[in-house]
Amino acid sequence: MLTYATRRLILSIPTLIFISFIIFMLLQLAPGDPMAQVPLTVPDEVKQKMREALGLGEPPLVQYWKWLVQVFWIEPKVFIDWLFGTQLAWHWEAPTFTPTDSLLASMQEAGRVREVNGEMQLWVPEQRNISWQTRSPVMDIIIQRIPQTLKVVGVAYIVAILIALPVGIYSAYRQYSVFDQAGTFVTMIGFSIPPFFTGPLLIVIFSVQLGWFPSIYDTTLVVDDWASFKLQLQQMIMPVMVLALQITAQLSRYMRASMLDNLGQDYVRTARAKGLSEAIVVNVHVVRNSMIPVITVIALGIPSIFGGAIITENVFKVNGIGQLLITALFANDLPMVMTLTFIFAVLIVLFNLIADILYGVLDPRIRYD
Amino acid sequence: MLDDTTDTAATGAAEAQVPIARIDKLRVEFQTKDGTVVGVEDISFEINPGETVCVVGESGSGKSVSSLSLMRLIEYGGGDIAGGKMLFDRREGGVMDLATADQSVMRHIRGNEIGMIFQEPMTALNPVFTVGRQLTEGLRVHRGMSKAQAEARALELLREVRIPEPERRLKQYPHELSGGMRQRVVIAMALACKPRLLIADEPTTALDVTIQAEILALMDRLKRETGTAVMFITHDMAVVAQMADRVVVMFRGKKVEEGTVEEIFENPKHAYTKALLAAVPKLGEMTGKDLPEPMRLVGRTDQNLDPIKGSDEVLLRVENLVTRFPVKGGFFRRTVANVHATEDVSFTLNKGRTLSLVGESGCGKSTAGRSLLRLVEPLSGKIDLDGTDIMALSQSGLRDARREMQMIFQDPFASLNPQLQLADQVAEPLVNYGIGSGSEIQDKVANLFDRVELPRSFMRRYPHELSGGQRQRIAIARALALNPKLIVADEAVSALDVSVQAQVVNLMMELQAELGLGYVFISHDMAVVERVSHTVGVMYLGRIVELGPRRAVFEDPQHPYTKALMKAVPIADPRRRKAEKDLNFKPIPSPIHPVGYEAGPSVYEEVSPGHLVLTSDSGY
Amino acid sequence: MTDSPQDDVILAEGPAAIEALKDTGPTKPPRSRGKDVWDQFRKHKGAMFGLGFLVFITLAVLVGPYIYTVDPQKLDIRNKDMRPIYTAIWDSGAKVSWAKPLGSDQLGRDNLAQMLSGGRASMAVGWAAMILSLVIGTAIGVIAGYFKKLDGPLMRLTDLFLSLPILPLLLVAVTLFRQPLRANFGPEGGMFILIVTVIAVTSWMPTARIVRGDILAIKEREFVLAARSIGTSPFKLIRRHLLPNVLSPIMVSAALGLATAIITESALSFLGVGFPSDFPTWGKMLADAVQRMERFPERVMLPGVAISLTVLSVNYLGDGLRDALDPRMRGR
Amino acid sequence: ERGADGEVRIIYWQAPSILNPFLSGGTKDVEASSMIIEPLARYDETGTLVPWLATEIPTVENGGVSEDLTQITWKIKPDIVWSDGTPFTSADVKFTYEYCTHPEGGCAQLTKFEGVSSVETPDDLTVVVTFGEATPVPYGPFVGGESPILQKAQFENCVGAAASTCTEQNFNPIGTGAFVVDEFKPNDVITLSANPNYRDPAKPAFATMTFKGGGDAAAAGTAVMETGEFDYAWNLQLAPDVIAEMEEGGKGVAVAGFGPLLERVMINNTNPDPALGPDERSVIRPHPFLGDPAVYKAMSMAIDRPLLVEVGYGQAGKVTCSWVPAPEAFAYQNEDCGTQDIEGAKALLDEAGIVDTDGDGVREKDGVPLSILYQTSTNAVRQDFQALIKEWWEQIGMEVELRNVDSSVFFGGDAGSPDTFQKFYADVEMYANTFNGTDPQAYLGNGLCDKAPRPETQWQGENISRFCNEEYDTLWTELTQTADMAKRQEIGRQLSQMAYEKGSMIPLVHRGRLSAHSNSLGGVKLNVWDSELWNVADWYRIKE
Ligand SMILES: Nc1ncnc2c1ncn2[C@@H]1O[C@H](COP(=O)(O)OP(=O)(O)OP(=O)(O)O)[C@@H](O)[C@H]1O
Ligand SMILES: Nc1ncnc2c1ncn2[C@@H]1O[C@H](COP(=O)(O)OP(=O)(O)OP(=O)(O)O)[C@@H](O)[C@H]1O
Ligand SMILES: [Mg+2]
Ligand SMILES: [Mg+2]
Ligand code: NI
Repeated sequence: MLTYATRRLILSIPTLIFISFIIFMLLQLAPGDPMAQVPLTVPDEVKQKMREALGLGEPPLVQYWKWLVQVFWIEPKVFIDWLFGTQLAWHWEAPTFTPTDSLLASMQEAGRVREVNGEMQLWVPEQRNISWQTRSPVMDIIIQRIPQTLKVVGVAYIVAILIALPVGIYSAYRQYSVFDQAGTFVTMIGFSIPPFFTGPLLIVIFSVQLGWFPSIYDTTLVVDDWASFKLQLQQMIMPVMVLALQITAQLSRYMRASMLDNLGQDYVRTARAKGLSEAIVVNVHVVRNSMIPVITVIALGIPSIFGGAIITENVFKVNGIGQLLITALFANDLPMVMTLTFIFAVLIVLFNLIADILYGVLDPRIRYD
Repeated sequence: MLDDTTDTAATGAAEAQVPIARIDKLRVEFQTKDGTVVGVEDISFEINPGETVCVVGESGSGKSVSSLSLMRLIEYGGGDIAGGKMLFDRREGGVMDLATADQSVMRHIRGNEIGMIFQEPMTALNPVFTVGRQLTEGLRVHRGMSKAQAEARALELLREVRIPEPERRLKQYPHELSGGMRQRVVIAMALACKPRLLIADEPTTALDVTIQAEILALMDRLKRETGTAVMFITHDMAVVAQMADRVVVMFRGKKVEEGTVEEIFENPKHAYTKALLAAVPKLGEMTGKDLPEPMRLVGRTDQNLDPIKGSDEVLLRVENLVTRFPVKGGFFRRTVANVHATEDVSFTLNKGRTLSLVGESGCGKSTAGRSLLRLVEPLSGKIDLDGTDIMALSQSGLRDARREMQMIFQDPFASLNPQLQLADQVAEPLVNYGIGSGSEIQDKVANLFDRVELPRSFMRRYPHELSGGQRQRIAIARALALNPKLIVADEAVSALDVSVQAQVVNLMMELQAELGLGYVFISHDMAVVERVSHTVGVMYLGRIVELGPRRAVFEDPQHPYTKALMKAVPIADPRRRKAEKDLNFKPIPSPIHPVGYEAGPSVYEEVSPGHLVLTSDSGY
Repeated sequence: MTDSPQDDVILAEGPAAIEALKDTGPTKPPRSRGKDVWDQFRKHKGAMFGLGFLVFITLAVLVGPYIYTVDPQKLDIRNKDMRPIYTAIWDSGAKVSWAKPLGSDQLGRDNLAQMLSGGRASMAVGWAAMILSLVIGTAIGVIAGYFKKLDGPLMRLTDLFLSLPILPLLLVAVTLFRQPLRANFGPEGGMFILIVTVIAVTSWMPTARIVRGDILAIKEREFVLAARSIGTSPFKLIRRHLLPNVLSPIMVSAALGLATAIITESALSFLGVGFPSDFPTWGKMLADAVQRMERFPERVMLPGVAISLTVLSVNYLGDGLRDALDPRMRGR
Repeated sequence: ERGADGEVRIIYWQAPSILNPFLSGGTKDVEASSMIIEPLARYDETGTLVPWLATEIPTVENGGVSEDLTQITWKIKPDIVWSDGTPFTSADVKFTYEYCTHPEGGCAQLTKFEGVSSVETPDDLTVVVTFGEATPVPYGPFVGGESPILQKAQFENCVGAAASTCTEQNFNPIGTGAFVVDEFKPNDVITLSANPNYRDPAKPAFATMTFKGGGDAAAAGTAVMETGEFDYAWNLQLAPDVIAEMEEGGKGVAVAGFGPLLERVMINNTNPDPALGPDERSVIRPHPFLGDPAVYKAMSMAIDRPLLVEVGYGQAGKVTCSWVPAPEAFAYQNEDCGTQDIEGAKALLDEAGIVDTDGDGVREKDGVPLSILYQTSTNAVRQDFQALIKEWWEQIGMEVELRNVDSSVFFGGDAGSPDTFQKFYADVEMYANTFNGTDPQAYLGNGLCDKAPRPETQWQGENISRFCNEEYDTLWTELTQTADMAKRQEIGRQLSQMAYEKGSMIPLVHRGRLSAHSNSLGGVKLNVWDSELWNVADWYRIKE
């Protein structure tokens, strides 16, 4: 199992690099210009200068290589620095600007100045992958956004799982009962109503008409007491509802199908022949087996937590990863788009692998070597 | 019409007074979309303490339905007990009618007072729980044991069913056990709470002869030791002869005959029972005959029972055939080992004759058969079919060569495409090779249907509408379409009911006599092999350990493995029961060897003309 | 089946007893598989509703514009912001007119006409994208499942496409191909092809995976080996033996694919990267109307409900198909 | 009293991504940062220049501007401190100049410092800006929200190529404004609090501010006017009926202000025929028929501008025919603009002999049908305009094909993309443009012949319509040399008129800026000449 996992992991590296290359070339081909948001009052020469300052003039392959180095080499170092306070992501470099005397003095004091062959060098942090929109490291922004996404989409996912599994189990156990039919109907509705329809609808009803929940998600809210917790709940309810409806729909269908498959199996009869109660037969023997495919479906759905909720995030102004991607896209912030799509790709590949491994863990019949 | 419980059980009849279970006019119905289907129409019989009652009958006759009804599990399968009584003598509390019992009461009876063993050992166990857990579950529910107590008892049970290394087994998952071991676990599970009645629904059908023999011996011993009454369901008459005290014969939902085992075998009354017994090939029937001859079926008068001579012309010569499957592993998915599926196999087959390959599951029979057609690529060796060197052919040459040799597969349900009409399936080889125009093909297909005795009205039907035997005939028709010289029949009759099996076997022999076909007949059923073969090869671990004329091999087995195999075959004669002590099997060693392992050549000693016995190491 | 009269003959003892051993053939007249499937399908109420609604909506968008011949793009600024005729029931002062049965938008375009032509676009995109993605998915799935050597690369390719972001892809496609496509198919036709292709290209992966899995399983069935042994060529093997047997998962993915394609197109329109402005689709109508949701709820509800109902019926259809195509459910 | 009114909540539907206007130039970023860092002087809501960190506006009269118009001397108010408590000095001003003009910095506000030859600091409170040549309007550097002063101490190591590595500085600039940044989440939200060192001890009235970004204009409008979640929403580009409906929510009101923003249709003066190939397309003059005065005049006459205003902008739009619609004094007045005259347009075309010769309903000029491609960026109002105008033009016998391009592509200057507004691979295109401050000189320069985008300039240049008129060029040169205000206004009006009458563009709507504030927010003075948030220090909560 371990070799299997490592082998898959290592094999996925070239795949990922290839994917990143394709995405990069795709984005290169894409039209659009990060300067599109700069007002027309700024003349073209100035925009050209700004582009050059962003490194846009360089050949694509050079840009790609820089991106690779920044993401795979410098960012991990920055991360380690942040963890342990080391200075791995720093290096000596001839100054790119003329430091003022006071600055020089303070740097000298910190031991950040040296002389090599008569040339002055400074101890400075390495160039990280910088977002064109914000001029700040892409990773920092992404890390800042992840909690928002996780909170809303993650809660929606958990809520959905908690609802979907019992519904699926019961619908399958009582196939074609009223509960099953109703469940099918509701899940179908959940499947069918797009979030860009439900979202605004909910806002009009609950925010505008009833005034119960805020229409705009407050990402600065800090939950530290009961009141703020209530606020957090209020602002989360609508986006969570919209998202959970869809996920529930999907998962409960899977669970039901998987349960139906297993209920007809011979071992169920064996369990009954042992005189076990129905509750144990269904909830232990059948559910345990039925969960195997469903767990992998759940695992495969996790990458979409990070990107799939774009429209819902947009509608409710939950400024999470999805919203980040779409604004970056419209602003042509290539480093951001590139890094985000690449992260999604990593997640997809990774969770594919995790799903496979989970399958092996849950199902003793499957052993990878 | 039946006699009552007079002199029933020859063994352990001392305490046989009150029947432990009495089924009275049981009727079970299923509601399906085509209306009500009757699973069991009218069944009455009883089981006395310490007695083994065998229920026999063809597939679909209602054997499983009656046993499931007794457990009241039939409701979960959509069935409904529409009438009749099932009186059960509870340990305490006297006799009660299970047909009307509450499910909560049933829950107490199931597993506790009635144990059940199911047919399919793999699917009957929950794949995700350990053996130990599944064994202890019932104990903890019914006996209120603690975990440790239950485990101790489970261990004891595993010992009782003679599983090697029982401690280790408890922690293993079902798939880690072999089929035989799994079936023992199922038996241990059924016996866990010391039930008074044990229902065994075809407990050995899916197993190899050797393992079957062991399991049967085991059940017999357990019954004798604990005095449990057994209701044993099977369609295998030989097993009945080995196990039963009394026999109930079922036919299409009804009981047609009941009696002691000797009565049934020696003096069957009902026509169906007679026909059934006639259709069962019995090992030893051919003793003294050199050539195979078709079976005599009751009620058929038009049969040609002449022995099949075949010719002396060599059709197929196989020399030193080796086929291995790579086992990938390690970090780089390199081949780390090989499954030595067939190892240095050589034989010759003459035109119009049958060569049988027998042996236990996994010994490489199918691989050998497939290698002949190069459906799996052999590693080395020589295959010469009527002058064509099969091994040397290119893919297109191979395609042409396959006109000369065809294959029939084991599973009649899997070997036909469910989506195609039968006529199209039979016509497919003709179309593939561009033989004949559209109407010629139609004629030819119609003729083939006649040949295999299927009505032409079946031509436009789909496989699912046919019974197993009919499907197998379609497969035969398809194989015959190209007029091949050689047919490889891989367990072609193993999945069929005895009665149907007899017909298909006869059909194949008939065709052989008429068309001069050569068969490579692969089977693990020694009785059938005895009936059809000219030559027999016994395989063990990829090698042929004994090869020779059928008579020589069957009447004078030389290799120890052949001897053991012969002993394990149950004989359809209640007076020739086997004793447990005769049985002595070693588990088959693994055919997997690391890369680089070089298997030695097969060296044979010719004990009599054409009768070769392996003298080099076979692993046995 | 046990009650046929000949049983009694058999049970009565007689010389014809061997007949008892003869296996019983089918007694019912031959039925085609299609009829069986249809019978089972008919029992699924949801699926029947789905089919009915789908037929209705398809007919409406296909034939509707010939019956209701108002030009959806016709501006009629004097009659802007009309309410649907039914609002008159509770609001006698509402601005309604029989000339505009479902009212008009802020530029006086007829809502009914827009619904019809928008539906036409949405359905066309849905069908075309679904078929295209199905073809790609099935082809890749079959090839990956059948040819062991191609399995790895093709599955990595699937990973790649799974990680492709649809929006940039669409923008790239628009830049690269709009000019030539526009020259050949006109501005709307060109955009249609682009959107359909992009949706298809980003949605075939689940189909491919399912088909591959099924092919891998079916490949192990004996009839495939049998087909090989009677000299069937690989191509024919795929066409005659493998494809028909993966038809049911394909049909189900088709139904789901249609639903996703319709939603994806609407979402793209909602995000403003879909069709040109003068080419209404349900998604765009919905996006445009969201701002005026309170005053003119019908403008949101009409396309919203149309999308939802269509997708709902397609999903139900898929559900029914799954049941009907599953032989176990058919009670065989 | 400072901090007495608690929290104020602002929503911008475009989220600020950086708080350093020199690195972005985006309006959202400029305005967000204007609460933190400030210029020496800025425009008030009437467009008048008012001193901010300076003591007075330097003019020739008060001696602040030299007679030869090459030097301007700013006096800084004494005792101004940065929010970190250090004094604000002229060195910071000079540093700002150096920061922006560094060749590798990619400063977005470079034009502000155009023509500046040096910035001197004779003492801590005096800044002398010297221009290379006479500059009649020397109020570019350090004036308005685009050109605030950065703290030297903070940005010292962020000059040139290092500019983008200074994330901390760009996100939390130290300023002199009413608020200081507590936390900046790029593209999301900014939390601010009152600057403890703000020069007016009584201001700002609010202790904290939440500045939310993102979403769409409709949601922002709803949040202020309907649900009351926010106090101020910026730039609500929404249809008038939508705004009206939101106001019915009763929680807030919309306010409009008019700057020089003009929605117009640009007329391509070159031939955009695709057959010409990428390097000749939209380069070779003339256009087959759009150069004909009869044609572009008829097109202009066919447009019902009041209806456009009503449909698209309501109170945030006005009918105009001037290329420079504001300030008032620069605007060319033309009464005809307000009335649609389809018949007149038809007559004009008939007269010019441009008639439908082949009976397909489309007029031909010299055999070339009046068939045009009309492009614009993707935007709901623009699409409505396109539909309406298409209709009118078709009524006068033209054939119109519409196209809309995603705005990030349309306005992005990617030389490789055929869809940018600069390439203008279409016959007419519609967008809006404006200028900063109150002086249109640079903006009027967009009509100069040599500013036309061409392959040689990598398709860069502001003269989108490729208008080329010698007379115009001479007149503009004259403008650059005129210091007298009345004279400048006169020339400006003439240039505007020329652009209109000689077929550079068809003005559609003078667009205002529409923002909304809640009923309880006092002190809002919508300023279109500078940042909308120019006077946040004066905002307060209205007590019921
Ligand atoms: N769940 C069910 N629904 C409908 N009919 C059923 C069902 N189970 C069994 N039957 C019918 O009941 C009859 C008896 O079936 P049963 O399983 O008892 O046969 P069997 O004798 O055990 O056969 P086999 O040897 O194949 O196990 C058959 O005709 C079968 O079609
Ligand atoms: N495709 C394959 N890949 C790897 N190993 C295989 C393959 N096919 C068969 N084997 C292995 O080769 C050995 C011989 O298998 P084979 O199917 O020939 O046995 P058999 O005698 O036909 O058994 P059975 O009676 O169960 O059909 C077994 O150990 C089996 O696991
Ligand atoms: Mg059975
Ligand atoms: Mg086999
Ligand atoms: Ni009797």
